[in-house]
Amino acid sequence: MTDRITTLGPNRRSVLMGGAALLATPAILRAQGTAIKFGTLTPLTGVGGTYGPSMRDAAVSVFDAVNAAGGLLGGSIEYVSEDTQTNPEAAVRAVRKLIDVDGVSVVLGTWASSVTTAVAPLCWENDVMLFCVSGADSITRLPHMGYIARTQPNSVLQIQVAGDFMLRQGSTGMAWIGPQTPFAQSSIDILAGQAEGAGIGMESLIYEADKSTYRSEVDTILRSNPDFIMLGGYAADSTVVLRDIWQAGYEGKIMGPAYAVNPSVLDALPDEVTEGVFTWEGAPAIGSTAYANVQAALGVDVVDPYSAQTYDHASLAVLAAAAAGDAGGSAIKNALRSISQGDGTEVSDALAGLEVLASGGSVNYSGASGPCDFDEIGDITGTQFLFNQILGGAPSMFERV
Amino acid sequence: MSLLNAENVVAGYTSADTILKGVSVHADGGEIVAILGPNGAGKSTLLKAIAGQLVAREGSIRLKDKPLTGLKPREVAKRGVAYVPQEANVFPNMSIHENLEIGGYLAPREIRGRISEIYGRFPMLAEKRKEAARTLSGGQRQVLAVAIALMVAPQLMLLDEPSAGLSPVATQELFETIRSIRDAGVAVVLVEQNALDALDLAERAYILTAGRNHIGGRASELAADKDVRRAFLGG
Amino acid sequence: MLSWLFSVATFAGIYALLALGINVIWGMGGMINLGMAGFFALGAYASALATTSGGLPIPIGLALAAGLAALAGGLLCRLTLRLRGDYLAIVTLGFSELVRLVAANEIWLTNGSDGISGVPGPWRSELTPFRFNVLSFALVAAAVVVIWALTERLRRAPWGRALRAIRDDDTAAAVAGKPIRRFKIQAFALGAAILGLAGAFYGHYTSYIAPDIFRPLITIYIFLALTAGGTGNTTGAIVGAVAVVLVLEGSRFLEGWTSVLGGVQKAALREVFIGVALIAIMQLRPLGLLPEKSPGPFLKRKSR
Amino acid sequence: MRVFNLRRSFYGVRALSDARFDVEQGTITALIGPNGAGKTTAFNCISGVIPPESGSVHFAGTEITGLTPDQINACGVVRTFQIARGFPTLTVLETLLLHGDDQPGERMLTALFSPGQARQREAELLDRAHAVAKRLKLDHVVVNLTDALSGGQKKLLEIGRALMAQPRMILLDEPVAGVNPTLGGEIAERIQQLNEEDGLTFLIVEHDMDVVAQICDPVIVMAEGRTLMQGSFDDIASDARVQDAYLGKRG
Amino acid sequence: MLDLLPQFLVNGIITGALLAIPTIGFTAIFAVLRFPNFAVASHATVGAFAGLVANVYWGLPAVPSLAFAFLIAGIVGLVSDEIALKPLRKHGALTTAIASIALTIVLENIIRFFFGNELRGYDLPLVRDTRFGDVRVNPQQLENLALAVVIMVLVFTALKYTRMGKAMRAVADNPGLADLKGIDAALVGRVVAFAGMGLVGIGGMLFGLGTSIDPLTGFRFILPIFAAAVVGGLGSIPGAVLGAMIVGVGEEMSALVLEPAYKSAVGFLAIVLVLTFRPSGLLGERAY
Repeated sequence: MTDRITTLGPNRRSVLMGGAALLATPAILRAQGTAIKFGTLTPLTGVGGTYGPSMRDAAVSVFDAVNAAGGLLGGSIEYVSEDTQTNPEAAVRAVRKLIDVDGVSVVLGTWASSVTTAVAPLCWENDVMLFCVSGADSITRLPHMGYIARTQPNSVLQIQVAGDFMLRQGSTGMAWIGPQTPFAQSSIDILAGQAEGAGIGMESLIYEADKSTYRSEVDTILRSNPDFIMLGGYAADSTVVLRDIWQAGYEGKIMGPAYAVNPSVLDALPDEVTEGVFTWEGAPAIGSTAYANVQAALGVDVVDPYSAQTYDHASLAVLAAAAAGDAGGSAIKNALRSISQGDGTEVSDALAGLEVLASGGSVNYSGASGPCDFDEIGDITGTQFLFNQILGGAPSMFERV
Repeated sequence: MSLLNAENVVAGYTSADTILKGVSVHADGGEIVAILGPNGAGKSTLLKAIAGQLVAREGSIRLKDKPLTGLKPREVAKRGVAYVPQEANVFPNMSIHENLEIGGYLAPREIRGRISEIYGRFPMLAEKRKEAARTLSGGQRQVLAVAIALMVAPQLMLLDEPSAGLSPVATQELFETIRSIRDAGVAVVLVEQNALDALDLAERAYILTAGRNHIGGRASELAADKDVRRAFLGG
Repeated sequence: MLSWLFSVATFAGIYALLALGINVIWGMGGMINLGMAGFFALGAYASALATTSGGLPIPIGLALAAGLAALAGGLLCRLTLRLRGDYLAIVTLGFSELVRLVAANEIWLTNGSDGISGVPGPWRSELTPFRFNVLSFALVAAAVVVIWALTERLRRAPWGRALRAIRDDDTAAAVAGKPIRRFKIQAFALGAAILGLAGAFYGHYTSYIAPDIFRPLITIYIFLALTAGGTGNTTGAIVGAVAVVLVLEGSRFLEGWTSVLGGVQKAALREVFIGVALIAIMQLRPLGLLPEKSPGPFLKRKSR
Repeated sequence: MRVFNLRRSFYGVRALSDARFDVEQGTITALIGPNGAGKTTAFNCISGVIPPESGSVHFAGTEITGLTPDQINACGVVRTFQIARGFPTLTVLETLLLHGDDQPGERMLTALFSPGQARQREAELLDRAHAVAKRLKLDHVVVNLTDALSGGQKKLLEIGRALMAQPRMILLDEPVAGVNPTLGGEIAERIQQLNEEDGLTFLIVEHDMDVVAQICDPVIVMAEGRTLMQGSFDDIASDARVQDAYLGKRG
Repeated sequence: MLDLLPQFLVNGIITGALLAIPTIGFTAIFAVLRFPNFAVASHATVGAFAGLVANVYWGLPAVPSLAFAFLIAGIVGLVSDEIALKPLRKHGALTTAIASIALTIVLENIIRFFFGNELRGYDLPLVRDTRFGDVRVNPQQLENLALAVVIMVLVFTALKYTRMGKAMRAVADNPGLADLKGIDAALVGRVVAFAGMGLVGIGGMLFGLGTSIDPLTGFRFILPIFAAAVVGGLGSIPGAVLGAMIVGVGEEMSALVLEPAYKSAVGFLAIVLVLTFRPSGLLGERAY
């Protein structure tokens, strides 16, 4: 049990004494340091590479800010970044290193559902808290004993909200087109149910990811003359599908998740292709301090949902550790809900929260991606949804639910 | 001094394997020299050594005083030595015309003239100029192989068993061609299995056994020699 | 730290099993099999399904994994018997992609791209993570030793000699009376069985499998491992696998020198390093760290 | 062995057209003819390396046409190659052992689980291999890779391979070509001895007429893919057609 | 579903024509250098990014950008071949092929190092499809098709009529004899590494024109390239075109009988089917 990180409390003296020696020893020997260690595990390469780098940067900005403001629990936060390669096999090896070598107590930012599912057991077995942005419903049903918190609304909820929206817009024939993902089939089932309830048609097609054209797929889906198409993929394939749908002369409405129809997609496609496309996401707190911080850290105007979420992961981890007075994984797990929800002072960034906690108050963190309240299995609750419409190549707010 | 002077050539494919154990051969412009001998005697190896495909470990090979030893095959070719291997001696998927063009690769300016010369000499090739070489019959293919070699106007032509697999008629026609090349002043060195035919064709001949010179001399004399008959028919 | 070392060693062991399997097919039999990930996946799924929805004990899962992979390997080999190396490479690559497509799309069987979680590991719930790592390592290491011993015996046996002869010149081997088809199919099936076994171990160790795991990248790592270790050399396969895992995992510690770079750039640099290291090994030791050696006659050691 | 009407073409060129001949049991039959006459193609068709387009091959009363090389080998017919085809990664000893017959260790399960059987057979074969190597003067190179042998040694190894299999009939493709005369004589003697003592039947393609005259009877002459004639060496040597075909026509 | 057949056929022909260009590059390299160069994936990406630099950063129109893509992918192909692969060729085709996979990892990540993972698009106007009866075609696609055809004609002309083209075919056809006739095989090897990878780079950009690009762009169509080359017969350039058409049309038409999620399986099925009857592909091993 020597390797298990059970106590990671403030131990200032050893930090000070060990400091000089630590500088001289290679990282591999510093494994069981007493510093506060957090790990980011985002997809820096592979299919998820579009999202992972800014997710990491957003999270890191929190740690840097906290360190600059005097650190956490009397020490400073050390963070380690590893790459999932968007591949569960590589991610398992990476998380092993984070847990066993670096001794992190928090892993944040896993994106692909398969990656999250793969690393989750290692986290809960080693008392490491895992924050993820994956959407698959199955994740929070794992026997994780509270060690998973997910800031992404689960896919059932997302699709229901989106389906309701499509019906509200007066759809008379829906269609869903997307690649094979953990939520492809459930998305289709939910939409089909809603369409049946409304007495309208619903067509669906699952295509193969990583193709450079989907013309024939689009032709197939358009045969049923839908007037509202939902995209089920990610950014790379959605670019292709949007272009192909537009070129096919489709005049109806389209909607896609904000992470798929994201700024880089809008950038890559001419404005007329994306004109009028609806997007939806768990409503970010635009205008909040947190949101502004992420905007500043990433140097962008529109923050993508995943980066907003990892920013919140980092803030939640910091605040939970501060509230518990202990940066260990189980302490953070236990303290999470005490700072994310409840009657405390509403704060929107980690620094403000730390101040409140230092003065003996309690906080309710509400971050860049929304209020960040979790139910007992770690799913986010009370999420509001933001519907945007792309106009002139940029999203503009359409509706908030 | 002859055009080709090969003295005491020692060569083999691997260091452990010496096939030529000291062979000397020379040839002059305007003569056909036949290299005969049982299989494995080193006849083809000798041609490869001259053409630069094998490096002679000992001995010297000179063309008009200039050493060929140690040159790469294409450098040997540049000096005017045209080697026609026994097999794979045409480009099967290219047309006859293109085969000839590649034959003249080293003398790009003269390609046009020489090709028309060759078409004049071998009307069969002219007729099939657009067809792929793989469609030719065995005899036609050998003619093409020789024609490819002629594209560089060689001083010395090395032919490795040109008649292998040919019908008697085709062989006779091919030999006619070789004679006409000889008559144009080219030195021809050929390796042959068809011993008496070869002796009939050649002015001089060398008989090799086990990697060494066995007998050499005027072809007509050798043809009458008992020793030669023994070498080939055991009688 | 220690726990990490055991876990890296366990991965190295699984890689070593994969390399041993490929060594039988490619190293000893001369048949390139870029479909490695497909057999790895077949084994992983067979054992995971047998032990989760099938409720069977793990050893039976392992046996099923090896058996199913062997069957698929034998069939694929039978189908591609006449193909030359480079064609075989591309056909087998296509095979593994087909397996992955089926795993992702046939949700009723494989749970689709959700993957199968909660694959049981031996005494996983009773042990601490550290002890589970040690146990897993011990089991995988034992499997590596057993498979090493079996394939090494085969390599030294007349069976391996005939297979090597077929690899070198199958016409001459046929004329020497060796039934080429039987040898090739046996070698392919045996190698595939080892790959399937590795897949089963992988699933039971990490407790989760999904189609994404079986992308061609892992095949690339194993081929590089075998080439680096010494194609055709049983021990070399293990050495190469360990070397590749060392490069893969060791490159994580390059971080320190690259602090000015962003996350993507570090990740990219790390992969560049991996690729360059592997090409360098191949150029410096083209026959591998441990080149293949002839085993000599199949006799008891003392009499040799 | 009875070979009847074998035909085979390559890329439109007919290498064999109606080759027919018989090889009587217990003989050393020579197959001669100029290059390109189809001798090696005939060998290939008989040994199953390439299937004939038509015609048939019978051995000891059984039809072996179209069988795979290993099946033909199992019938007791083995062959050598004209250009020695070594296995680059096998040593001489291993090559010889490889050709030993009836090695149970070539079955995968036997090799794995009852190695004793295989080892016992291996020991027998090893004795035989050493004896063969010694006889062929290869005993000093047994541990060398076959690739490192000289041309003559490779030739000897070809014969050694055939000897290891203990066949009923051996097809030899130019067994003495490229070998020095002394050794050639020894090889010929060895062939004769095997023929007399073990009753082995030989079919030999050879250009060395000394050897043919010395040990072969009858002799089959092929030209242009056909059998020209069959008879004793003296008959053949004095036949005008053969002289034409083999030595070439005069004038 | 059958009403879509003509449309799928047209889609297939266009896909096939695009696929043909990188396949020609791949198969030409195979014909001369005798190994399957798996690094085509990363070279397609290199071409796509080179085209992006020319088009987006420098504002060049499509055709000059394609030329730039050809040039850069060709240079990268030549240099990386000289450094990484050439020294390994003497150790056999498969060793080299495996090293080419490692090379792919290196090149992909060099691109990632400089360009990051973001999706990027070309600065080219999109237009809607034109309808011809039941069939719709995009002018951009027609342009791509025309480009593909022009490039194919250029390649065929170069191989047929230029000195280097003929030398290349000669080396592919009979390397030993080509050497005897004075053709410098090393030079031809360099030219083919350059031109082959250049074509792959053009292919990468042509595919990128319709989509967006990132460091993984090349991987998205590497399997169809291999399938097309094998179906047509490795090393045969007309075979590459034929194979690309079969795979392209096959993939698009597959929607009639197969779940679209199994599209890639078409390439595999085509390979197995063709190789069962012709182990060397449809057009065997003919270089031209």
